[in-house]
Amino acid sequence: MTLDMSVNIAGLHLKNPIMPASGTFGFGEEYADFIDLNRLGAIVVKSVTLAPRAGNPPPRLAETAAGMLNSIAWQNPGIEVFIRDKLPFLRRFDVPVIVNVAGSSIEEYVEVVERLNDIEGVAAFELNISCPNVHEGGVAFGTSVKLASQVTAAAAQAAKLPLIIKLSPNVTAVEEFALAVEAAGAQAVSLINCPTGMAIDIQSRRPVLGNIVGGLSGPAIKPIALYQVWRVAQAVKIPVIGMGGIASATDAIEFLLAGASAVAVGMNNFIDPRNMLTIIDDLERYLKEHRIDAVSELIGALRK
Amino acid sequence: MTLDMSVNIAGLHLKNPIMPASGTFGFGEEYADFIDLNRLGAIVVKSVTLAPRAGNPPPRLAETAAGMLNSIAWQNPGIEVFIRDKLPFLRRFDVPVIVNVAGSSIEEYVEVVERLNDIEGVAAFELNISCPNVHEGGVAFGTSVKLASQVTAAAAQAAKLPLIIKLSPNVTAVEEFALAVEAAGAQAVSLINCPTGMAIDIQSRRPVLGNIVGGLSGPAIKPIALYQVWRVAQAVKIPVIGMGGIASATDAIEFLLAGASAVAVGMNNFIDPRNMLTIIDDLERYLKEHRIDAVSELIGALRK
Amino acid sequence: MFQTEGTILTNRRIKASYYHLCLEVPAVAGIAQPGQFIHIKCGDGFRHLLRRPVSIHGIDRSRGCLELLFEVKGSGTAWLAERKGGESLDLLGPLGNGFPIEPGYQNVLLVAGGIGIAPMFCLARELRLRQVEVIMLMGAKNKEWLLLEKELKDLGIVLHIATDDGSLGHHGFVTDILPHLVSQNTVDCLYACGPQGMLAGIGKMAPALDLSCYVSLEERMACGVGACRGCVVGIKDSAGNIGYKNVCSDGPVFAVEEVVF
Amino acid sequence: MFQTEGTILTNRRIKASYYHLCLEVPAVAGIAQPGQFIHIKCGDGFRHLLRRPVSIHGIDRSRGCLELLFEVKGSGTAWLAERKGGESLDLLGPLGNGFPIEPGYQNVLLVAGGIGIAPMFCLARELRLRQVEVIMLMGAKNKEWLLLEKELKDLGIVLHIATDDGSLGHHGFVTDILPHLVSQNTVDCLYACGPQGMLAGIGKMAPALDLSCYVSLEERMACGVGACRGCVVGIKDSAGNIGYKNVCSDGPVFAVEEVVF
Ligand SMILES: Cc1cc2nc3c(=O)[nH]c(=O)nc-3n(C[C@H](O)[C@H](O)[C@H](O)COP(=O)(O)OP(=O)(O)OC[C@H]3O[C@@H](n4cnc5c(N)ncnc54)[C@H](O)[C@@H]3O)c2cc1C
Ligand SMILES: Cc1cc2nc3c(=O)[nH]c(=O)nc-3n(C[C@H](O)[C@H](O)[C@H](O)COP(=O)(O)OP(=O)(O)OC[C@H]3O[C@@H](n4cnc5c(N)ncnc54)[C@H](O)[C@@H]3O)c2cc1C
Ligand SMILES: Cc1cc2nc3c(=O)[nH]c(=O)nc-3n(C[C@H](O)[C@H](O)[C@H](O)COP(=O)(O)O)c2cc1C
Ligand SMILES: Cc1cc2nc3c(=O)[nH]c(=O)nc-3n(C[C@H](O)[C@H](O)[C@H](O)COP(=O)(O)O)c2cc1C
Ligand code: FES
Ligand code: FES
Repeated sequence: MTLDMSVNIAGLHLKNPIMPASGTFGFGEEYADFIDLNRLGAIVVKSVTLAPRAGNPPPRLAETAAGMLNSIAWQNPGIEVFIRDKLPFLRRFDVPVIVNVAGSSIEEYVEVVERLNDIEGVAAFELNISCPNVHEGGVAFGTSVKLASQVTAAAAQAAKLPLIIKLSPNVTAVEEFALAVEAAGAQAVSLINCPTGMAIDIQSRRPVLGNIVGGLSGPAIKPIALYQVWRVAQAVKIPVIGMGGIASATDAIEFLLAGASAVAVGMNNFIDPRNMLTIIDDLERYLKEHRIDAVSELIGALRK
Repeated sequence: MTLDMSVNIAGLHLKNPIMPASGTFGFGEEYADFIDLNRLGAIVVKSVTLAPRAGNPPPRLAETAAGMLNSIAWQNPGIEVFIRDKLPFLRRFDVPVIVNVAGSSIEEYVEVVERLNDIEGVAAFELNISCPNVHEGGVAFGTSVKLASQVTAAAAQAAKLPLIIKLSPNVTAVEEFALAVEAAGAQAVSLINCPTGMAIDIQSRRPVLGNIVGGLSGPAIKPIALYQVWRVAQAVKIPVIGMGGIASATDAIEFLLAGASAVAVGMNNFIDPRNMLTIIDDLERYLKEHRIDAVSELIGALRK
Repeated sequence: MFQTEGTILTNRRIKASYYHLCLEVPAVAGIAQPGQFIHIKCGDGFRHLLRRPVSIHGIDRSRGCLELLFEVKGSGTAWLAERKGGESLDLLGPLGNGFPIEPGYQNVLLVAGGIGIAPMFCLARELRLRQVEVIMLMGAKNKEWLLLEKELKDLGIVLHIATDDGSLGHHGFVTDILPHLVSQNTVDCLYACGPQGMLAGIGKMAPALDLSCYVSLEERMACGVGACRGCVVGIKDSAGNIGYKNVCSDGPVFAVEEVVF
Repeated sequence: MFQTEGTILTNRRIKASYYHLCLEVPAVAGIAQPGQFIHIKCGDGFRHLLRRPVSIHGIDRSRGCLELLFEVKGSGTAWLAERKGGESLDLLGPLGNGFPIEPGYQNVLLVAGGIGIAPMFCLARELRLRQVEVIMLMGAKNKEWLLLEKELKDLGIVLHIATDDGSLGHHGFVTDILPHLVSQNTVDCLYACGPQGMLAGIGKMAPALDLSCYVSLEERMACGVGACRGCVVGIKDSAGNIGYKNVCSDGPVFAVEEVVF
């Protein structure tokens, strides 16, 4: 029996369904000493904007129970430096590179997409409309169905490559957003980005984060993420990339069963850089033990 | 220096700001062997409905990272049995009893409130409009601003006792709900109820919970809860009761600083029945160490 | 019911993944009854956050000790298996209701599947103290997973065995031979503890057996004291109405005819 | 940079809440430089989820060992303090950039506050190996919290001490006596590690001191490898533009004039 670990997302062929979540794997090079990047299903880079962005003031991190808060926002060197300094390294690998695109206006998203369209080594776009850490733009796009479909429609028109929309969990009915961006031309959705959270230092009586609020990630949010993925996967026809607290093959399989076609590992990369490879190995083992030929058979295979 | 641990919520005088969260302390009697109920600021009972309710099918519990999912819903013996069999025990204590009221229609909420209005031993109402586990009624009230204000207005008109509205965290802008129920006559708000979540058993490939989805509680959700309390406390003028993952005096103080006038301990009662008393003791110690005369000075005292 | 700390006297692996733990906890031991359980905090409260329920396997009132017999199933019981003598355990107990024993009983049949032997052995000792004749029907995966055969015989108990693989006793389930055992012996009452499937089997054959049957159930628990309604089992009352009862506080022992399996 | 397991050889409390840990980890020890750090997984990944950064305090290339000197601050370092010889640690390292040492340096001044001595001692040893003259200015709460005085003297290092309570040396902060020390001695370069306030003080007086100053910074870290941008510090470039750099991968050592305190 040969095991088929590949999945297909909006026309992208991934050799397996495991990839890093944007912002937790830098531009890939930071982890190249620790793991063979060629083994990954895809590489998703940190959000890139048109101009360089400084991000939020420090402190930017707080540890929480089974999770962490971050208020990094979109610190990145801007699209030109990304193309010049970051992308060449990634081209060395035989792994599709998904560029996470962020912006404060529809025009900015479109400009970044247009600039990247014909750049060799870019396989797809993931539009981050859901960053909890950016006040102008980011949050508004992710929490208004109307803005979410507008930015999607504009980006879909501009994009020559598959377009994934990354949804915010900080909404009442996430499937409404999924349906809206699907209708507006998204070829896949990814979720969840970080639920918004906060921590306070009771000695200084100040917020721990320089930005006061931040995004929660890690095992703590897994049940919420799994639920939202399940809800969205039932609503839309386009593929779903699931993420939120994944730290083991068990977690990854839960997301696949709930309807995700691929999954992303986020903050757990920080804890165990080898974790994605362990997940791939353990996922193969699970499929063998359960006599399943192709990982795609797990997708949405939740029994009632 | 005498320490003033008391707080005032909508006219209710609490000897200290610590109480159990509804549904995690039964009707009080379940924990009377373990702690002196007289030491609590208030006792909040499990949701009570007009008629008895069976609740959701088992399994109803799943453990998650630093938290748990429950899909218990409103299992309770109904208002008449509550009054006859449960309340007399609670009357023995010198602690205000807050009755958590649930219902599937505005009429049901109003009927329960009216039935309890003149019953000795009831100090206030907490309207649960936010249970993630009940499909008819519960969720809709908590996720529609219009329904939330309607049920609040109707209950406020009926209620002769202070009315607290318990808000759902599963919304885009929780402060909109807080403002709406404030305008409709709520005298306080409490939050958060459980964010919705899910767990899957990858061996059977079925949901772990009989109800498929459930509510997440415990330390995992604390950053989300703290953020929402902070957001609501800035928006409304009525007092806020904060809850979500509180397990220590540190946690409790974070909520007070964020603007809560009192706090509730939920699932942590299961792990450590004595936890609320430890929190009260440690809170006193913190106040002494920081030379603060009255716990009320902490409320909303977050520095920027 | 207490929340208290017990001191571990001994904790050792018996065989397979079964452990035997002896705990000094006088307040609880003083009032514990066979069929009750304790609710143990396993770890620092971050991993395996919820307490783990474990049946009382032995009660030594004079020494103020409880015995536990447990199987390592996941991270909580693995943590428990690593504890050493001298360490203390935070526990709630004794919780739940014990096995009801009518004064008139002279012959009873106990059925234990797998780790279900933990509370059944406690009950067996109690019954023998009261000079009740006991037949024990015990099932396990295979003979390596059988426990306490010698101790049961030493108590003067007639032992019948069934193993899934036939490595000892009947080849098959305890429920295969149960009707025959009941018909061949005078039995006043039957008590059972074991896997869900076994108990459901007994539930099905109970009307035909025509005797009092009590089963000890398991469900995932949070509070353990009846506060959360998380551990419920479907129960039908005498009128046939179906509702839920708490395994922790209404059980874990139920009359088999009440239970909706 | 590696993700690897190191074997603890020894781990003992020195004084106050300071611990010294000796770790066999040849791959990392083989390439480590003073000023770099390792990123340690503390526990099973439920409590103190994030790794904890700890400076390299000693490097023994021939034995493939690293020494750590750490202070118990919270639950992560408390966990580390409980580790015993023979246990292994999951770590990433060596991370960050070491202290830049120009070949021409003949006299340098090291300033260490509190646990800041951990990397400074490593640097001091390296400098002495290279026959550089070293003056060490060391600050602590009080004399009970002073570390390594004898070892430093044995290395032939001139030691100046300041304690907050005056129980030894200067009564006050290291920054009180720093300018005087610099003016009284030939100093090619200054290296400092210690509390934020001390480093900010040095940052303020640096222009007047008129010599190369390097400071080793601390920030809460997640990845430790430059991937998350979580550990940033404000940095001004030569044109005066302010941006952020990663303490983990661009630092932890920075030229003092770059840092926006
Ligand atoms: C009243 C009562 C008495 C018990 N007495 C004993 C005893 O004497 N000896 C003994 O070995 N075990 C006993 N158990 C079972 C024991 O509580 C579980 O094995 C234990 O909680 C598993 O915890 P874990 O962290 O090791 O496993 P987990 O990692 O939590 O789970 C491992 C597997 O066991 C299942 N499981 C976990 N808890 C339960 C539960 N409460 N009921 C059913 N399935 C569960 C899980 O779904 C999972 O498949 C008893 C349970 C109850 C309710
Ligand atoms: C590059 C680098 C090198 C370090 N080298 C050493 C060393 O050699 N020896 C040593 O004892 N310590 C060192 N530290 C500090 C050490 O990492 C922290 O003390 C440790 O992470 C605290 O973890 P904890 O779980 O014990 O405390 P926690 O419970 O996490 O925190 C306790 C207190 O310390 C603060 N704190 C935690 N982490 C940091 C941090 N990274 N920076 C500043 N404040 C923090 C918290 O805000 C809190 O007030 C270093 C830090 C960095 C960034
Ligand atoms: C430090 C950090 C930085 C992040 N930066 C980004 C980002 O730049 N763009 C983005 O779309 N998501 C970003 N995220 C969100 C993650 O991609 C992911 O959606 C989220 O963390 C949930 O997954 P996890 O729980 O596995 O971390 C970031 C998350 C973390 C922890
Ligand atoms: C087992 C369980 C049952 C609950 N039942 C109710 C309920 O009946 N009514 C209600 O308003 N909230 C109910 N809740 C929600 C809690 O009151 C509380 O809002 C939530 O659990 C967050 O607090 P925690 O994280 O401290 O548990 C329940 C929570 C749990 C864990
Ligand atoms: S475990 Fe809470 S009611 Fe049984
Ligand atoms: S800790 Fe992640 S960039 Fe420094």
